[in-house]
Amino acid sequence: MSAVIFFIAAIGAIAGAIGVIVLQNPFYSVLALVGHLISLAALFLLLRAEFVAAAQVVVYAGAVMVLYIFVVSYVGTDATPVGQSPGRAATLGAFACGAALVIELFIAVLGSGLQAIGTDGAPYKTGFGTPEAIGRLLLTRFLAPFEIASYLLLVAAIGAVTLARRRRGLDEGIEGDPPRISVMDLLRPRPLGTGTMAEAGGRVEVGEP
Amino acid sequence: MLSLVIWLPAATALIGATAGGRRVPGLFALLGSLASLGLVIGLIAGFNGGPDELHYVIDVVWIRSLGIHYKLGLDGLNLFLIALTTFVFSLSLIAANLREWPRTELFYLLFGIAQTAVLGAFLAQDLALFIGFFDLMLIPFYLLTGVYGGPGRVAATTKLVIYTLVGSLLMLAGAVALAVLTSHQSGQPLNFTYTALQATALPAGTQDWIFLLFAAAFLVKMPAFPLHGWMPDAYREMPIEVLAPFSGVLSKVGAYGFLAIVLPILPRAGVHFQTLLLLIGLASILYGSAMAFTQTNARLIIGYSSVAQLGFITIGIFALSSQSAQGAVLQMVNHGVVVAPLFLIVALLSARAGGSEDIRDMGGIAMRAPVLATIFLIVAFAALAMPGSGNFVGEVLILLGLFKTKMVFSIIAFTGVLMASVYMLRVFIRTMHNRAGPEVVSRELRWRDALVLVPFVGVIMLFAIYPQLELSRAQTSVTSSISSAAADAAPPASFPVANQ
Amino acid sequence: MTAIARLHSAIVLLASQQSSLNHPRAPHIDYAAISPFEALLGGSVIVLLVGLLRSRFAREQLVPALTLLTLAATIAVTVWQWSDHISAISGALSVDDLALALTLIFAAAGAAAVLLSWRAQAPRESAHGEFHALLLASIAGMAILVAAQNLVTLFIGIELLSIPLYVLCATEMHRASSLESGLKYLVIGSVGSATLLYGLALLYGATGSTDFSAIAASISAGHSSDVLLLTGIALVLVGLCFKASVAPFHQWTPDVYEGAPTPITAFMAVATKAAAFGVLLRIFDVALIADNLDWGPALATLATITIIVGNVGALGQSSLKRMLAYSSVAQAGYIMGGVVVSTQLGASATIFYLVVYLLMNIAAFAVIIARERETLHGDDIDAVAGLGSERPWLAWPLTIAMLSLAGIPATAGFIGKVYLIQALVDGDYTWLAVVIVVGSMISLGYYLRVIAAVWMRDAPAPAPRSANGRPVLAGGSPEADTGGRHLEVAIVALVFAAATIFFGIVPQPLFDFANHAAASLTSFL
Amino acid sequence: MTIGWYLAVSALIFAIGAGGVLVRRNPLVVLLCLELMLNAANLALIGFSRMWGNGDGQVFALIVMVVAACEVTVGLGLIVAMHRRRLPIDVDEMRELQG
Amino acid sequence: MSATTAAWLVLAAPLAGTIVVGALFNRLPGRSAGWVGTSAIALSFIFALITLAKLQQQTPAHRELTSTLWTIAGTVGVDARATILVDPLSVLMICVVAGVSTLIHLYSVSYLQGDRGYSRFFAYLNFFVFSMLLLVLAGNFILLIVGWAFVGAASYMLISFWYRRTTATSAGIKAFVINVLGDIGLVLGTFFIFRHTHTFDLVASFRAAPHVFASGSGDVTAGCLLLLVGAFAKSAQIPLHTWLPDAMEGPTPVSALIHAATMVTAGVYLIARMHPLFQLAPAAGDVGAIVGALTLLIAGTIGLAATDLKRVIAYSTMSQIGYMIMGVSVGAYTAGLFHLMTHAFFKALLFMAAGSLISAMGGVQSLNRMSGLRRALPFTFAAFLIGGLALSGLPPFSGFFSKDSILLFVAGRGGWHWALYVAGYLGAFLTGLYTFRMIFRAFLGEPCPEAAELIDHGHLFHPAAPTNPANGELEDTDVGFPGPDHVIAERAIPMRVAMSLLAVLAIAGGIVSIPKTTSWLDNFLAPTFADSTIASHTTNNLLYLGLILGAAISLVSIATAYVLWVARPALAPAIAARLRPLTTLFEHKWYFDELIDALVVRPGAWFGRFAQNTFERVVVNGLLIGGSTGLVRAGSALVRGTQSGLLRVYAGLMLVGIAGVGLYFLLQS
Repeated sequence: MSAVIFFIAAIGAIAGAIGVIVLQNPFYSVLALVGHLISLAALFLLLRAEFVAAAQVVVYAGAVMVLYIFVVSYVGTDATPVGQSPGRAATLGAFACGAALVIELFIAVLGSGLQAIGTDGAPYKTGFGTPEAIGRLLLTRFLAPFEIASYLLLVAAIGAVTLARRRRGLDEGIEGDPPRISVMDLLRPRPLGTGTMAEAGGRVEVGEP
Repeated sequence: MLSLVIWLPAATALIGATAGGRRVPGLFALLGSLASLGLVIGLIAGFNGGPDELHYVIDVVWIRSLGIHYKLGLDGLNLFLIALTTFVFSLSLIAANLREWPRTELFYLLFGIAQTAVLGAFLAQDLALFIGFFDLMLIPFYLLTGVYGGPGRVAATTKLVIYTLVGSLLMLAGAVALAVLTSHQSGQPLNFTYTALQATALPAGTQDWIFLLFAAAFLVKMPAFPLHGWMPDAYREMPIEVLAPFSGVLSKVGAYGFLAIVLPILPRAGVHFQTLLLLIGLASILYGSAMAFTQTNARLIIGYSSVAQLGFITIGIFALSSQSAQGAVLQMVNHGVVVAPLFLIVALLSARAGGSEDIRDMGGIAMRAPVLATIFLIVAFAALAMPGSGNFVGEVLILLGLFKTKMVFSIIAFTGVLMASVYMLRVFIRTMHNRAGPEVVSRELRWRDALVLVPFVGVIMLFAIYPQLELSRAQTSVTSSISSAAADAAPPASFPVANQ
Repeated sequence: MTAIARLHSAIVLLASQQSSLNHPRAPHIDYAAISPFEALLGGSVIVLLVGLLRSRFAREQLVPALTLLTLAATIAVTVWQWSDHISAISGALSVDDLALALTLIFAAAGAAAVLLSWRAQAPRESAHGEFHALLLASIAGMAILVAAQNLVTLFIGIELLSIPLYVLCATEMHRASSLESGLKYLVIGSVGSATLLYGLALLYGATGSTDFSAIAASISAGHSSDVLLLTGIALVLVGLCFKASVAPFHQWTPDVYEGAPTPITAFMAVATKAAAFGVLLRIFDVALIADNLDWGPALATLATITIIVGNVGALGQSSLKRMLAYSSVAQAGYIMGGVVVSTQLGASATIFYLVVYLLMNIAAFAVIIARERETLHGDDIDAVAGLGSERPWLAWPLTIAMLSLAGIPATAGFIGKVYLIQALVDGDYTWLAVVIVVGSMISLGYYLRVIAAVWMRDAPAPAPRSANGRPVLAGGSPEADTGGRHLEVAIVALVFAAATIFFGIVPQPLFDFANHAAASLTSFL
Repeated sequence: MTIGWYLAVSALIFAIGAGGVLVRRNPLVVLLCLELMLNAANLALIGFSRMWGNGDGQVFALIVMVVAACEVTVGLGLIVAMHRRRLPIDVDEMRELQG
Repeated sequence: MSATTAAWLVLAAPLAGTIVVGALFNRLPGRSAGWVGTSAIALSFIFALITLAKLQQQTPAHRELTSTLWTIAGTVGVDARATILVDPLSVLMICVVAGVSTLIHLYSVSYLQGDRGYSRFFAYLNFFVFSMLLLVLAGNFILLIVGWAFVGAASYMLISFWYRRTTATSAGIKAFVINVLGDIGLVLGTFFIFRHTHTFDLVASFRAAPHVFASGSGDVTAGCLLLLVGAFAKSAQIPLHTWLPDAMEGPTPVSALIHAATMVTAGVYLIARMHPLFQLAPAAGDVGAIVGALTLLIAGTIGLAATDLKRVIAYSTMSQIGYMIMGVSVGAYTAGLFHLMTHAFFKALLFMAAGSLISAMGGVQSLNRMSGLRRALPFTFAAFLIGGLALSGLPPFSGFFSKDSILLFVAGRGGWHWALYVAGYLGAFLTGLYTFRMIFRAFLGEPCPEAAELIDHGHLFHPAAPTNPANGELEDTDVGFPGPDHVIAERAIPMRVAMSLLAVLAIAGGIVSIPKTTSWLDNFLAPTFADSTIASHTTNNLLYLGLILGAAISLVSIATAYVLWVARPALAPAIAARLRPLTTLFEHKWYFDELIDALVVRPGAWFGRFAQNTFERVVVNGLLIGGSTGLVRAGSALVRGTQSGLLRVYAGLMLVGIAGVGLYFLLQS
């Protein structure tokens, strides 16, 4: 049973990952990532990490990705020439590197002398991976990282604001309010020649004759 | 006492520089140099060439963690070298004071630092300290050349410094390795003083590669045959007043290093590489002489001639016999005393030949300048080691010692003497005699120039008549410094130390 | 903004109190021990808040002043904590002399950076408060990083170090190059930290623990040459080498250093490197020490590559910042030597050199900043041409810094190099010592070039200006319009150059400092 | 399923992410690829955590999520800033700094 | 004062003269410089006589005094001290040297009158004499070498005295370099001897020599041969003679000094001085003898062909020195020195006469331009004739006895020495021939224009534009001489005095040892050569044969010369034409210059050019510097090339790095 779920989830995760890098439309890439994250969450569940899985879905698939969508739409609307098919050499090189990495990691993981890897893991103790277990760890052994993490969030927020804040005189151009956008009109096919969406649209048309 | 000798020049130069003004810095620097010259003369007078031990030793632990001491000491080896240093620097400073320099205080500050560094290198009794001064002395000359030199100065001075530092960095690695390995072997804590390093003898293999690192530094500094690439450009571009001490004194540091540091500390390697070093010396002699009599730039003729002379000193050191070593030390002093005035004379000549330093543009200068001609002739004769000059005694000692140990080398080396007579007379005749060159205006040298040159001639005369002055004081130190190497050397150069 | 800040601090407090209240096994927190971190974090929040004030004075004078105050406080408490070894917050952080010593370095670098950016462009473009807050946050990240005792803290520390820097690099927003450097740093940096993370994961997997001591124990217990472990080590090594800009993971360095605002470049060059090597010492000489026969040669090889690449790349660069970037790569190679040997001597040499590196680099960058503001040549080498006759008080610091970087006697750089070489020879890595020497030979090629420009060339004609009054040539900075001769910059240059000379002549205190710091590793070495 | 499978998957994802950084020119997508790499690490962590039966890995994973969020935030901020400056949103166009 | 003190003063006087004249070179008015110089040498001569007297007071056994002033270099087994050795040999030499030099100085006082470098000339001249005296008195190898080299240096200065003549300067450097070669030979020879005796002291090493050297052992032979090299270089023996003819570039008194008293005789003295060593190395002696014989023949033949008045005399000197070298090499020390002394007299006389002749000719030296000067310069003619007769060894002139005693001793050695004997008399014939060729061509026949002018108007001929007689280039008159105002030897008192005194000596010099009648010289020198082991079995028959043969040959030769150049002038060219190849050989001086040029000078210059143009450029700058920097530059280009600014490339390289490091670690396991 768990095997089946595993394979479904794993394939989903990998597919999502591949989708992220092959889909030309950044918006689709984001969606692919969301799918990937959700299937990962499933894998986490299989590994008895309920809390993490939950956090994954909520924080990641939820908050972060929304942020993404907004930026994508904000930037994507007036489309800058985004990733045409990368140069053949680049693809090959990338593939080679990735392959090498995968092989090495496989060797590392599978060639390891640890018998534990071959098992389904340590015998299950009740409460393992439950919120209170995690919370206990967070507030005892990992108190410091936890607090630092919270501080890190603050710093990141400051940083983002600092960068994205609109400054007088610095960003030439966009005066007046930015073009209104909604998530939906990203999906609507657009006239050709308007950048990203153009290709996307094109493909959509090709997709449904 | 020795600290005073070392730091006086830099200190006074610094004071002068801060005081500022047009004449003040020069005078201060000169005063400092003269003062330390006076001190050194006092040292010579008070020096008893007694048993080989250091005199006026200062030994303070400088860097505990690295076992580096601030250790100075005076022995028969460096006594006359510091005398030479202070002497040549003082007179060069006089010469410099006769000229206007753009950034006066900078010039004399650097000059003072240079002198301090050289003196320090000679007096240091701690390897790290020596290397410190050895590298440090380069910086002032780098700037002096680069700021005040001729048109191609920047390239030349960069070449000079990189070339030399390449050597000395290798030596640095070698030195640290030497100290660490020594301490490993002896179990003592790290200690860079010569005495400590001499105490334990490293295995032959180790000695060999460390020796090579040191040799690189010293051979470049000298410069010796194939490593003299920096010499022509640097000599061409340096201001003469800087070149005189540079060529007169700095080249000796390398030879001194061989004699005072390498042979006592790495005797086995010294024996192992004896033939190699002798060959390098011979090559320097022949090559330098050949270049000297094909060059037409007066500076370069003298430059290459000093390559040849340093070759003699090298073979003197690596003959590993007491006579040769004595001769080598004597020759270091002589060469310094001879080559500096030669360069200063070249300056006077080019002033009379319309600024050109090419001997083809000179000639017939002796006409209205008999005194200059005479001085030049005396110096030239000394430079070609004419019998009766101190240089002759030096070379005879070198070649005699070499004759004992390696006869063939000695006989080949004699050709160098012959060639020397050719190129020195060539430059003398081409400048002073023959028909006057197109631009030549023959003028007698002024009193102030004489003020610089006459002391040199005086000292040359002194050493011509009484080299024993130096030899007797150096004897014990020199013999002891090569004794360990000479002991290992094949045929043991055994002599009845006659009637001493 | 304020809201977020308040919120988070509140959460932090709450969490800590809870944990201390209703949990019998709540960790005891030695607030005295972690006072340096408290000072930094708290200070940054305060600075941030003050930065929100309306008054110009508050923003432009008070904020930097407060930042300096914070750093002063940090230094003070650090010294206060000096030489007692405490493992704080249930072993997450170890407040020992190594950490404290490095914290001092970070604080000093930070102080210098604050002074250098006092009247710079960057803080004006990004608000002062944020700028300095981020700076402090980064410093805090470094302090935490080098104090980290388990993998989690290590990772969070390194992120807290990096993320503010990503932002700071981009703060000179009028320059496209600044943004570009920021994004490049972010992307490559994230790749680096992802690698590091994966490596940490593998370590955890191989040893089953996140605590350094436990890891060390499990490694020495057995399976020290397990593939999993080794791959983990490899990835961790790569991640940290990236931070230390060790070749072949150095490529971000020149671009980022050139693009970033110069004060930030100075800070990064010194502090990031120090932090990276600090943590390298920690993890390799503590957690992975049992394996050093495996990673020693690898590190040595990387060091060799780094030395060659850095020195060779620096040749013929016309941008001084870029030149110093490459030189910092090379220096990283030298410092690596101290880690390779994995002896206490090596650690001490590493720390010694880090201090020296701080001194000479800050001096050099200060001069560059001064010239950026005085001339129209930006950080081009022309900017310092003829400095010797024009501004001797800037020329000498630059000269000293260059000589020290090149390792000329009577400068601290010389002693540092000697110490490193000694450590290497002592650790039977003599060949690496020779490599260092060869590298220094090559390095003369570009250091001397600067000195030559300073003393042997005349100041070039002022560069042509484009319509908007900004110099056309790259790296040109608009401050030139103010033509300001900023005293504090010159003072920084002079102070640090003087220190370089001082420790070149009287290095013993520095030795004691380094030995002391390294002594906290003895138990493992 | 044995832990090895999970690790294999994570390795695969990690490699895919790395490859993505190489092939994509849109910084937004590059950021996504970074996310992929971090998630791969997360999977590995949780796998190991299960394997050793201690929670460290899971906590670590949580922290990593925070970090990932922060990186994303800053990255997006940068992209927005560039967009405001009308700079091309294309990593291949960022070549002012080189050599 | 003791003998040694006097000897020291002998040295001191000329040195003082040098310094005084040199220091006050521009203060001394008129000819005072000359007088100072002359009196200095005269003083030295007086001291020499005192030394002689003092020495004679010693018993013959103790006529070997040494005195040391200070130690030059006394360290690690080296004993170089300022020691003089006063014994009959050195005393004889100093007397001859100082005496003849005095007269030459006296002559120069007027001869150089009006030359710009007047005082410079006398400073040099004094220095020259000083160095020669030093050489002669030296009691220590090092001091000997010093004097030896000083002589060379002084000769250089004097030969290139008119230093704006390129010919003069090149002649000077030639002389100097060849002399340095001689010095080197001397030094090396010394080394060989020192190697066994461990001392530089002459007396000590002579004492030690028989004990440390086996007779004819390798080292002593090598040492003596090297000493011979030194001797040949100084005494212009083949093949190191080429500098001597060129040395004629110097003013005539210089030639007189070099040839008569000082320089060239040094070699002879050296061999005589080193006779204890040479007796241990017979081979070296033989070499010396053969070279001497060859030299005397070759020089004679060249003398026959030369047309330059002074060069003829120069070659005659060479051949005469050949006699001496041959003599002292075969062991005829006394005879050799005897000939040295007489030769000093008549050769100085000849040169003085030649000088007055040349000045009368306005600097022209070519015999082809001269003729009929007898009536113009009767006194000079007389002097020249006396000199010539003494040179060609006509009894009872001094040359006759000295030359004869050498050959007698040679004959006494027997064996292959007979060849030397024959060569000697052949040389004697040549001598007479070229001497009188010179005399007849210069003095007899129709007066040349210069002579005519002197006879008719009683003042000297002056060329409009003075030219260098050697290469005919226009003189740089800045040098002064040859300027307008010479004095005529006939009328200048100092020159007359000098010449007449020498004439007397040339005639009666032989008195000191006339076979069967006087043997003062032999007795005087006996203490020095007492230890001479080389025996010569001379019989009365040999003696008489020699005397008769000598007289006859000189007469025949003079007669032949008369026939060839006076009675039947057409004959000489005819014979020359008949023996074309031979004459060309003679005219080109046996091609020695060309030979040396090809063997030494060209290779040296080639090596220099090679080092300059090829090696320095290719190896030193190209390989060493260019190579390393090129390598670094290439690396730099590579590194900066990869720094493309493309983020994706960076990431890619980073991944490659990761893969690499990972691979390494995988291999570790």
